[in-house]
Amino acid sequence: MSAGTPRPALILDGLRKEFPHRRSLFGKAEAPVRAVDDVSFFVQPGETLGLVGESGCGKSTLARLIMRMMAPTSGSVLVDGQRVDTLLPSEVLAYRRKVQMIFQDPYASLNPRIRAGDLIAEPLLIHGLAKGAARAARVRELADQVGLAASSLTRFPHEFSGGQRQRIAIARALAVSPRIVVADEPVSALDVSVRAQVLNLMADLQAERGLSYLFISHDIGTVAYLSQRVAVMYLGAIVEIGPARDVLRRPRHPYTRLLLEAVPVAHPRLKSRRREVLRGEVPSAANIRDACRFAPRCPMATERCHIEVPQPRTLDGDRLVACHFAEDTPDLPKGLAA
Amino acid sequence: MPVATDLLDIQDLTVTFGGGSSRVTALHGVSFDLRKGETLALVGESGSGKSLTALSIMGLLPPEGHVAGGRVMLGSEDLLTQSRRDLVRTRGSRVSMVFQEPMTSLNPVLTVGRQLTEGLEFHRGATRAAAKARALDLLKLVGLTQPERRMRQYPHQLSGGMRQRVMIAMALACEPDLIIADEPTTALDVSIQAQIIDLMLDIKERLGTAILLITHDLGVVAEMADRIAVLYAGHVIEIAESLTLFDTPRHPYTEGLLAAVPRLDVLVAGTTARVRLAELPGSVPSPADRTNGCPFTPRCPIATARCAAEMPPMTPLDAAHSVACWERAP
Amino acid sequence: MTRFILRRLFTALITLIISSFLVCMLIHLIPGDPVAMMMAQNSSPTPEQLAAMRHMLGLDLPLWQQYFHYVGRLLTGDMGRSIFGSEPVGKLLLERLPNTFALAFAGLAIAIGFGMPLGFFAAYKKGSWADSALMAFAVAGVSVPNFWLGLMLVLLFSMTLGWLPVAGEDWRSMILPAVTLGVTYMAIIARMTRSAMIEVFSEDFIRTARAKGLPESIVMFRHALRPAMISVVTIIGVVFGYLMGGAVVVENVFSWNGLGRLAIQAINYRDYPLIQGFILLFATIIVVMSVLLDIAYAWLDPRISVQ
Amino acid sequence: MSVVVPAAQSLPAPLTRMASPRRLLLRRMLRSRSFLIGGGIVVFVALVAIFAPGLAPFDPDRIGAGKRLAAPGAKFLLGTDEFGRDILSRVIFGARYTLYIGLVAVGIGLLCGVVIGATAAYAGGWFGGLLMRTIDLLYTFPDVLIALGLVAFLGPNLTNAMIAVGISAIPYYARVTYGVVLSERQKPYVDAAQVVGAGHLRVVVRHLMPNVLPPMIVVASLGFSAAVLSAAALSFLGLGAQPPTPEWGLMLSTGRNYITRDPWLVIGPGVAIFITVMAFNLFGDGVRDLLDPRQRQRTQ
Repeated sequence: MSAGTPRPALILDGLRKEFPHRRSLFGKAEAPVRAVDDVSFFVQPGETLGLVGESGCGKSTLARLIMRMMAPTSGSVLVDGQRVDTLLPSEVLAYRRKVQMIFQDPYASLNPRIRAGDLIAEPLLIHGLAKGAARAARVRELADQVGLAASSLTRFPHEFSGGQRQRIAIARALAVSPRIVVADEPVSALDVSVRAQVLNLMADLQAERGLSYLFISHDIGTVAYLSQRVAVMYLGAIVEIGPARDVLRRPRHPYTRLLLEAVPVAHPRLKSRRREVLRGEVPSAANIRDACRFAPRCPMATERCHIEVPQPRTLDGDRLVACHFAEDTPDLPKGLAA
Repeated sequence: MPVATDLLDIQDLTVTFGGGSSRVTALHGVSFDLRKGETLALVGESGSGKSLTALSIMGLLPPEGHVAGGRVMLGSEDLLTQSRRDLVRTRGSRVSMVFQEPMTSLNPVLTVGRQLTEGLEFHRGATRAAAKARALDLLKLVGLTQPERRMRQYPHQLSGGMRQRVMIAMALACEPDLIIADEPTTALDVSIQAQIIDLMLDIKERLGTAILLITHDLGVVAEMADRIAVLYAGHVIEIAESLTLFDTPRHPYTEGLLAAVPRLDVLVAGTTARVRLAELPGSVPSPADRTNGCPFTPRCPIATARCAAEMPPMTPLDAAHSVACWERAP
Repeated sequence: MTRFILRRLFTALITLIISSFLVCMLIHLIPGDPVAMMMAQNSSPTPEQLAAMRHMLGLDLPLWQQYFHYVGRLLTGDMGRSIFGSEPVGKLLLERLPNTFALAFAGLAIAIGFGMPLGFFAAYKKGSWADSALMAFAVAGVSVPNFWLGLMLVLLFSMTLGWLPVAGEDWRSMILPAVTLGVTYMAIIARMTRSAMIEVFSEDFIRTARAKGLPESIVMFRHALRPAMISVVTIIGVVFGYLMGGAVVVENVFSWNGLGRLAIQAINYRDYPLIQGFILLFATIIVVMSVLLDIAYAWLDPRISVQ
Repeated sequence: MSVVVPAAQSLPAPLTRMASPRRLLLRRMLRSRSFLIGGGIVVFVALVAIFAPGLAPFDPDRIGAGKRLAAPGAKFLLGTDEFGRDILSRVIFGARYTLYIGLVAVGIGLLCGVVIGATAAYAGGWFGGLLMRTIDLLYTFPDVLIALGLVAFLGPNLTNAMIAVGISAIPYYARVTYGVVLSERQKPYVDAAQVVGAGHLRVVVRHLMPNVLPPMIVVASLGFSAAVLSAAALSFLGLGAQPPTPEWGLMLSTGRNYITRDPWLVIGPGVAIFITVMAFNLFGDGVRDLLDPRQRQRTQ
């Protein structure tokens, strides 16, 4: 922690993941699916980076790559300046103590046949962090921090409500005192009235522990609430990244803008009947040509967009946008930009 | 009081599940009305009974469910006491339904055309050719390109958004007075969701069809609804015009729910670093949790002893706004 | 669709190659010297005779070449000679094949012809006493040993009532064996059909059809029947295979002059080439049948046939 | 899909209310007719097998305990066979053979099948794929045929019949195990365990096993009935147990020669096989219903 800008907690450098198309004996060989295509960004210590995208944009694959659940085709993930994909088996456990994950569906991500207390204790056991009575005490402490009653620890996951289950999952992730937490849609499976509890809890824990979050969601509202910076992903690539409020106020990539217009805002006074609608649907990631991947749906697309891949460019100081015509992207309609 | 323009008037609808000791009341005397050409949103979380209300209107409750009381008046007929034959005639022709999952709600082994025309042939006695012509019009109406080709395709050949358009076309086939849309956009991506919302708004404007919108998503409600009924644990707890409900919610649950949703516009406009979301404590009760009082009591910031003992009735605050709360409408 | 069929034919070919390999290797399961075992009937074979036999079977070759030797013979239509009676194995098998086919298809017809309607009926009357009775009957059907059922049927219909002959070659003598063979699979198909129908009835698209206001008969026959059929057809392939296996047993109960009876005779006489031929023939029939059923399946399901 | 519908949007879940899961399970057990009847008979057959020497009125192998082919009566409840042996005693001792055959065959099949299926599912990739393709292929061949082929070459006796029946069922066990393990393995809780640092051994033993075992009880029970049937069929064909073993299939095989005169020779052992097999089928169905109440609702 020297003076000046701190070293990022997490760096993604040109990360790429291709899934080979299954080649059958009588089928033609098809191009591999580029699920994650040359993704680079960083997350500062204590910062939340929100990652937004629609289904199939590759955001969950990205999480799996960071968590070493699959190997990248090329590029790398760096934590503390150390490449994650080349870690020796003996170093993986140490890595797991630095980076943890919260999963989308607390109904499926907790083993139904293991008691809540044992689930929270498991990381302590695996990493040899506490033994015997100390472990039990630590489990109670963690439970307390996430707002679970110590008396409930002997129960099985299905005896908890969705929100409580996600608290168990958070306690489990925090057991090893990680510095980085990847949260993949942590509230989208929860009831609306319970989401705020979990989001606030995550914010509080971040403030207490100086955690870095990579917060992945399809819901821009949720992302905006928790994030200092936002990255927008489309078909495997980051199209725009920058400070949350700036990106949401004045999106520079046409996809970001149209996505923001598409989000229904929870107040009838702001309903915008005459908005510009994002046309068509997300095409398959197998058909990406060397061009702007958003061009087929983009209202601003010109010939250039169909033949040349837009490289990310710095705009407004701290914004990166992958669009040839980022400067020309119109502002959001009045009501929305607020 | 049912007014002349009332299309649907639901009174005291009560639905139970199971029998014997495991009998559970899922809807506790739900009442609301819906006027011609109006969009009413039924808003609620899991277990609130919003989908059950829809299925009860359609007579499509699962076998374990029983309507234990109440009336569902469509015009002058009570759908609950209709004969089986009349019910079948009402469904799909006067009231139709759009479901949540366009992936599984279309028959995988029948062509789109067949699924579109069969209702017309049955309800309107249309010939194959006439039904086909009408189906083509419907596909154009819901904004599908190449309608002739779509007619011959099977659902698996269409994308999610296209399937939901087909579902809407099917619902419109017999020009119903009312469409019940059960989470019509929940399974869709944001951009497709916006397209479907626009389509439904457009249809409502052009055809004057009333919509009963069922959803948990306040954003979708804000975009589409004229009036809103909030359900909690099988009770309607507040009804108001859309703007009124969002601006001056009266029930503590409605208040809490609205405050708990991160609002993009507020977040972007905000000047402070981070607005803390208001929290509703606790979790949604299960229908098996029985109480004689208000089911929101354990989570309610203003609950009193009376709330735990007795369920407050729906009380009008003004002509268009009613709430069920001892503290707010004594 | 063409691609699907081609792919299916390709896997069928692989299946046949693997099964012929396994059949060829079976000979090495024989404890001791297989050739000596085979010639044990011949009171004291000379070393020359043994060597000639070994050469004929290709057993003097290295292990990996034995298979090619075997397939080479198969491709010229030579399945070897029966050790007993020294007739060509192929001829012996083909003589009996029609009888076994007649029995198996009669059994399959009974199994499908009764099993599917009963399954539909039980699903339609789900929860009624008729459903419970049918399902109890189905459990009994899958539990009853067919060789015992055959004996009981003979006892009842031939000996006590005298309605049907015990053995013979005409169609009346086929009734008892076919019923014996069919009952188990009828029960299996009835159970599968019932659960397939109930499964389909819980699908969202059935709710959609009802919400359209279609009468229950259209919902049932247009919307539910075909998807349910698809899942039943998938198991008929497996059922047919097991039914062929059951035929071996039933033929021996009723002295039905088919392949199964021949096989047991061959086993008792240690007529190994004949046993090998029998297994290979059965494998081929089952593979061909399953290809046909898969094509029927694909034809029923537009998710496969329409791209 | 990353868009997740908030859980249970459609219907309330009054039936999944779980105040005390154990009590609930017990209550469901007591309510499941298949489970009670099937389990009851299984226990009964097991007791008969264990206490056979005490229960049987005669030595099952004693030739000339009574007259040859005596009709059922007060002394010989099920009559005597062609050697004057007491059929009831032979049926009682037959239970031992049946359970023994079933256990050995299921043991062989289950052990190999589980190892193959679990390996294929857990390893995945081309290796797992190839393994399962092979198993799928063998599965299309009826178990009786495989068993028959094996016995034919190994030589007909009880041991070989048990081994053959066990081997012939491997594809079945492997397929089911593969399906169960694969579906469990793909559940997010396995990812979650790996993320907190659990190694392969821990994932398999601590996380997968407890979820895979219950469905395997169903499989073993249904497999047991199939094994009993196949082994009895082999003995009936003269390829399994050899005289004078009091094995039910073999008793039927010899008894059928006297069916015209003395049908009780084939009634006792036949009913015994039938009841035993049915008991295991009912028990397996019952356990499946208990494990999957949703399935039960649907199929009831």
